[in-house]
Amino acid sequence: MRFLLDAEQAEFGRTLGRMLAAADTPAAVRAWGAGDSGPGRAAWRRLAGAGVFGLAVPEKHEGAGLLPIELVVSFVELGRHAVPGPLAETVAAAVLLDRLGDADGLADTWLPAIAAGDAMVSYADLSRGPYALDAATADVTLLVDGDTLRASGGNGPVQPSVDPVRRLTRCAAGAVLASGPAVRAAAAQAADTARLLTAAQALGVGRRLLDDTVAYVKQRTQFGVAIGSFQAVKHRLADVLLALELAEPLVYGAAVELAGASQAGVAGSADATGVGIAMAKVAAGEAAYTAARAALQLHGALGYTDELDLSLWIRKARALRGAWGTPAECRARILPGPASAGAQIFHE
Amino acid sequence: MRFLLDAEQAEFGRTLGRMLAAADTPAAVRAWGAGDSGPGRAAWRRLAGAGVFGLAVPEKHEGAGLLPIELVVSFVELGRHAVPGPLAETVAAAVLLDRLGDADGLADTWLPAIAAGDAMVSYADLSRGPYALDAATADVTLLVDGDTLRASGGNGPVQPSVDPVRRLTRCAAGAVLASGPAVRAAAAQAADTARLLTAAQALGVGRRLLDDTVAYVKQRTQFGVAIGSFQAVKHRLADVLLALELAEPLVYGAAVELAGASQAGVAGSADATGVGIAMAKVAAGEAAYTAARAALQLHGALGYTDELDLSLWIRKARALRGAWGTPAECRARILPGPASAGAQIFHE
Amino acid sequence: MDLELGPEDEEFRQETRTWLASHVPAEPLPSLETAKGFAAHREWERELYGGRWSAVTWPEEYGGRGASLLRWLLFEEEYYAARAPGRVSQNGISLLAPTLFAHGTDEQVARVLPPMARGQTIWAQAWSEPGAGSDLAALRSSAVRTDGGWLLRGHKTWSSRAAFADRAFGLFRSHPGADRPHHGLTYLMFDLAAPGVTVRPIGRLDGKPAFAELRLDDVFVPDADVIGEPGQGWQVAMSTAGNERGLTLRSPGRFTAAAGRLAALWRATADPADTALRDRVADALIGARAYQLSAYAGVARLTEGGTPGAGASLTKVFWSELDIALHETALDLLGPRGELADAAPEAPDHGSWADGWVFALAGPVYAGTNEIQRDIIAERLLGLPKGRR
Amino acid sequence: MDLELGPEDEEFRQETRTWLASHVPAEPLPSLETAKGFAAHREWERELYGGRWSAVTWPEEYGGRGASLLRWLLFEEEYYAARAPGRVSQNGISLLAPTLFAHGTDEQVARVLPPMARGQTIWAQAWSEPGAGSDLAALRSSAVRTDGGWLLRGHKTWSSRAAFADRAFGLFRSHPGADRPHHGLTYLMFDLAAPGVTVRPIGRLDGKPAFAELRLDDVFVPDADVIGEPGQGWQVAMSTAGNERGLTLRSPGRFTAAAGRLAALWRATADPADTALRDRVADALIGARAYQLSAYAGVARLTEGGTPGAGASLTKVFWSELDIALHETALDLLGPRGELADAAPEAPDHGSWADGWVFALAGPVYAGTNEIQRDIIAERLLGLPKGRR
Repeated sequence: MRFLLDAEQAEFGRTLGRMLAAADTPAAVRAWGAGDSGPGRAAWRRLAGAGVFGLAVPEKHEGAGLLPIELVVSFVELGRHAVPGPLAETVAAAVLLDRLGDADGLADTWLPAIAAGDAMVSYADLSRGPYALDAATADVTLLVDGDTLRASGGNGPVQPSVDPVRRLTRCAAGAVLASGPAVRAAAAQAADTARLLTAAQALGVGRRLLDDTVAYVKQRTQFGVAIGSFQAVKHRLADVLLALELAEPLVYGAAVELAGASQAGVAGSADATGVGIAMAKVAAGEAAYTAARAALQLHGALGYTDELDLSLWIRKARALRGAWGTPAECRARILPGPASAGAQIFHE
Repeated sequence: MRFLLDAEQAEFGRTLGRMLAAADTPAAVRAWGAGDSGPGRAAWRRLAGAGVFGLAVPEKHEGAGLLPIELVVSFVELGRHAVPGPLAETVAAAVLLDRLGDADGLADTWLPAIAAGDAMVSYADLSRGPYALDAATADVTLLVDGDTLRASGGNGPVQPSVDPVRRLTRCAAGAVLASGPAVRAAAAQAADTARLLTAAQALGVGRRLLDDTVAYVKQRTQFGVAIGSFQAVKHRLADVLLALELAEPLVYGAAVELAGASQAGVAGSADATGVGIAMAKVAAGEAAYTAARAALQLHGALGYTDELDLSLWIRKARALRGAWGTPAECRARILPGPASAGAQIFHE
Repeated sequence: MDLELGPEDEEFRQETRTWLASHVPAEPLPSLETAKGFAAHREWERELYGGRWSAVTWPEEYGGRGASLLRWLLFEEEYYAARAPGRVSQNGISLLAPTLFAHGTDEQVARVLPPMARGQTIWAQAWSEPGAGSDLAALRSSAVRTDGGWLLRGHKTWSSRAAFADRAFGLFRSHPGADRPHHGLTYLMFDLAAPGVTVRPIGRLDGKPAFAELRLDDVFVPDADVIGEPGQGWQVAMSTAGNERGLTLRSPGRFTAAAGRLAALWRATADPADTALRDRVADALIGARAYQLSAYAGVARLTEGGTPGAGASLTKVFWSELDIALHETALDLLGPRGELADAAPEAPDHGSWADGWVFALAGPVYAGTNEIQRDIIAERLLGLPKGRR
Repeated sequence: MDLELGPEDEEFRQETRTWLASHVPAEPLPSLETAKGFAAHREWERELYGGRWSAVTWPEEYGGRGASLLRWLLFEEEYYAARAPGRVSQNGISLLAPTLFAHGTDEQVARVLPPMARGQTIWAQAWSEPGAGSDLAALRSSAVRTDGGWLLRGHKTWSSRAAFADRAFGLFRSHPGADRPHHGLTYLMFDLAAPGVTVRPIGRLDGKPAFAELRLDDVFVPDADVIGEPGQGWQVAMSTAGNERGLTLRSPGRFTAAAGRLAALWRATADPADTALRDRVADALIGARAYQLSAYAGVARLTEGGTPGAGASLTKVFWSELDIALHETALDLLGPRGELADAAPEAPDHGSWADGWVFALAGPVYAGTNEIQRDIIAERLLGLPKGRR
């Protein structure tokens, strides 16, 4: 056992981070929220060039194979740099299409395009809520409703999220693309993947909020000293670090489990993998929101302004906490009920 | 409206406090826990002399009438001084017997004795749990089981509580003293009264823990300064004060409501009164436990020792939090369920 | 000790309720942090004034009813329970007016208060500066003596309501040589349309211009608009700060109304088995009731000659954290629709939960951060030694 | 990056499990904080030693197995999952032994470790003094030079296990004129039965004598029992303190086992509709799993040459607060029986939840209070400026 990123994986994350730091993602986020997806699209293509979307696509469809650990590494950076767009949704759609197989030509059509960064896919599981993310901007919107997969038949008005870069839309039901129990099973795997990647994004968001807040409290002075020297400030930030440091291994642990389950193609381990992902989502989602609350409070009024880029991450932390599984839903996945055996997580 | 203690009520509390401060209640507590109820009995008689138990007994039975506000004033002091014995239980029994009326001579027998301090009554509502408090020490133990009131038919072995002064016992069912729906109704009122007085006791316990901890952190030095000058210590104690200050009006508010309901004899307001009492119990119980955790932490290892009298209050805070209504039970009383109308607490 | 309203107080409550029932707009007004909403709220202030409800505690001659503090609490309970609009005149009525009653001249009181009561003059506060937030003694904007008045220079920020308001009040350094940093300040009122004032609106977390930055470039203020003695501004302001943190900034009525609405939302939408959410809703009810009862007790103490003192710090910490918890609970109750911003067409309850959540998030920051308040609680109420923090 | 055990590690785990399954007493031993329980636990240490399980990471020559840190984690997981007894030798094995391996002479290692491994010598720690808790640099108990050794004088307190243990180790002021308060200390081992030692047991919250006060009146310690250089005790101790806060004090295995038992309790007793309790049980599972995975990562880093550093402070805060939350949840799950002390005949699960709750309450205090740990996290991991605290 070696539960640490390989040198290559770690370097991949650093490379992405440097690339995104140079890409002025805050400007892309603000443009996206205002309805101009151009700069966001440009970032998206650079990410595809770096191989990010190929990590969700099997080799026979011109991807690198489904590589959950590398996806998590990427999504932590996507969160850290607040990249806009239906990121987890596009990967989830790739998982869904791959699992459904090529019968209808869907996978042949879309998977290579996803890997190449040419297809931005909005994807919603209507059992989870009525809204699709960025459907008005995406190249295609896929909707799962029970055991039916459809294309969107048209987008309603944009319903802005508390994170204004997340442009939610209700979609009309369009053409049926596939149906049957395989759709339901594939959608469950897609949702688990989206949940894990949302957790990873949240982790990156939390890290960024902590870094920026630490930098701020070192230089902001009140009463003649840096506010970072006040014990109340120190302890609050220590608690944020603690939450992030303990969420991180859960996120990577779930990625390792998902990688194992994907390689083995084992359906039997899906339950345990789903539990691990649910744990990661609770911990990362709450850690990011804790970081956001601390960032807001310790920046004072400055942290409450839309003008400061910090707000991009504060708002995102709230939205990601609920996306693809609220804390309550995830806890229910961990302990489905005393009557059910559920997964025993530890020896009982 | 004048939601403040009258001068007389406030003075009554101060007088009791002075009396108990002089009575070395910690020694009585330790003796009681070791099975020697002598010093506790002596304190009990002094309390009766000061009129405390008469506050639970109607005038026709040689009491002062049921006076919930004055009872709450007393029980805050009983908590502050950690007085041992089945205090809330004796008052609850008085309420029960009074409500049942004199048909069987029970009220005639026991109420004057309770008022005079000659009867220490253990009382358990078996729907709430199997144990009676201090049954082995009490002069009589009353047990309600549904709509039947019985005397104890014998005590099992003492089951020490986490608060060792609370000597719990399982009792055998003895002679039936009364039965029928009136028993159930009277028991509900008795339980509400016991819950309110337990909240009042918890409030007193919390106040004492805060006072003692504030005094300690002012004189204990580490790193060359009083530890009370550290911001982490200050903020923790500020939070304790906050919890207590906001619990207090809930406790007195519920007493005022209970006094109104008692005087009016209105059954219709029982629901609203019960909700107010449940709110008081949650807030006071949690505030006292918060105070206990802070006291323990800020006293360091000293706070963790049985030797320091502080432990008497730390342990009591935990036990009172659950007694006569856990936080979960009380919250369920406040919001019984969406289907039920429940009591509307504020305009909805 | 009782909780019974006397017949006259009960009558006052009924009169309030009746008036509100027939006057509160059926549809909520647009957000008061927008130009359109600001105008609509100003109009509403005029309507309140018409019923003599805009400042019930003021003497009748200034547009009030001479209501007791208890009646003010009752008014606030009824007001928010009726879902009446937010108060765009809040800064003036709860911060500036008490200062004027305490320190203003007769002329100032007579000139400033009636248009404030009518919603004709809306006031903004101008306390903070980029380098002076929690540490108000570090203020640097200056008031320089000139013929018949003062010239203001400098840079104020986080000025609530200033994006659309008419006038502002704040502290300026008038005697730079004073011996201590919080000496030598002067409390002034000035016109936001005066020559030399540049107002730049600042968006809050959801983008609405809830506050503004003020650049002041030799803005003339006549002596008549100095409150109290020049150089004594700190002492004058402290009485306002006390009010700000106390009851009048966020009355219990706001929270009893919000908790009631939360309970209704829970009854309407929650899974009855979800005790985790039930417990949080119950805690919001408990918190609101505790604050309400605590205010009744506080009013009784004040009526008998007590002072709010550092107790106002307790209150401020309490309601600001209650407000966040209450709104977070609502968003969690709403499920997927809880993510919608108040501007979303499908936002539940006209977006009031989303808007309330954003509003609540600022609570622990403004009017003295909760960190400072906890220091005050520990030092003044518990007597702990002052540390370096 | 993986979570797969290699075949040899898996074999080690299986061997551990098999041995424990046939050796762990069917009935829990009496509490190790009582005289009877202490003796029973000492006996159990001897049995562990018989299987070479008492100190698996030590070299074979001292009774260990030369196990890797990963195997130690696996051993701990199996050990607590099997509900094996608490470790009465913990102080010696996790605090003193690492210090000896780092700073002891060959003679000391050879003399001290084998009887420690056998449970023959049980060690107590003697750090704190009445005036020196968090502030260890304020130690005043002295070691005065004498022929062939040192004479200890002073007063130690909160000495864990000292009520029944054989020997103790601690810091003493040997060079009172040193330039800084944490200079001039010496790290010594001494016999609790030596002339001049008075042991007064102190009851913890539930009355059990979990620690003791030591009065030292010219207690002779030979030079052979000084660890490291005289006067360098602080540096020697800091390596031990690092260990204390790190993994070895409270391994993840304790918490994965406790969380598993909590989940079982919930499945057996909880109302399925009670999501409030479910969420708390789920959070205990999440916390235990997070600590487990974090330890796997930490072990991989250490194996590749990293150091625990201030990360040990994060760990200490985390598990100590997890432990309390986990046990509070259990007590709440148990309803009325949750109030029973572990000594009550009807206490559920042999009183282990009540005992565990009392034990957990001390967690945020010992081994460096959590307040101090949070200061360390902020200053060393986040680089925030040192304040006066």
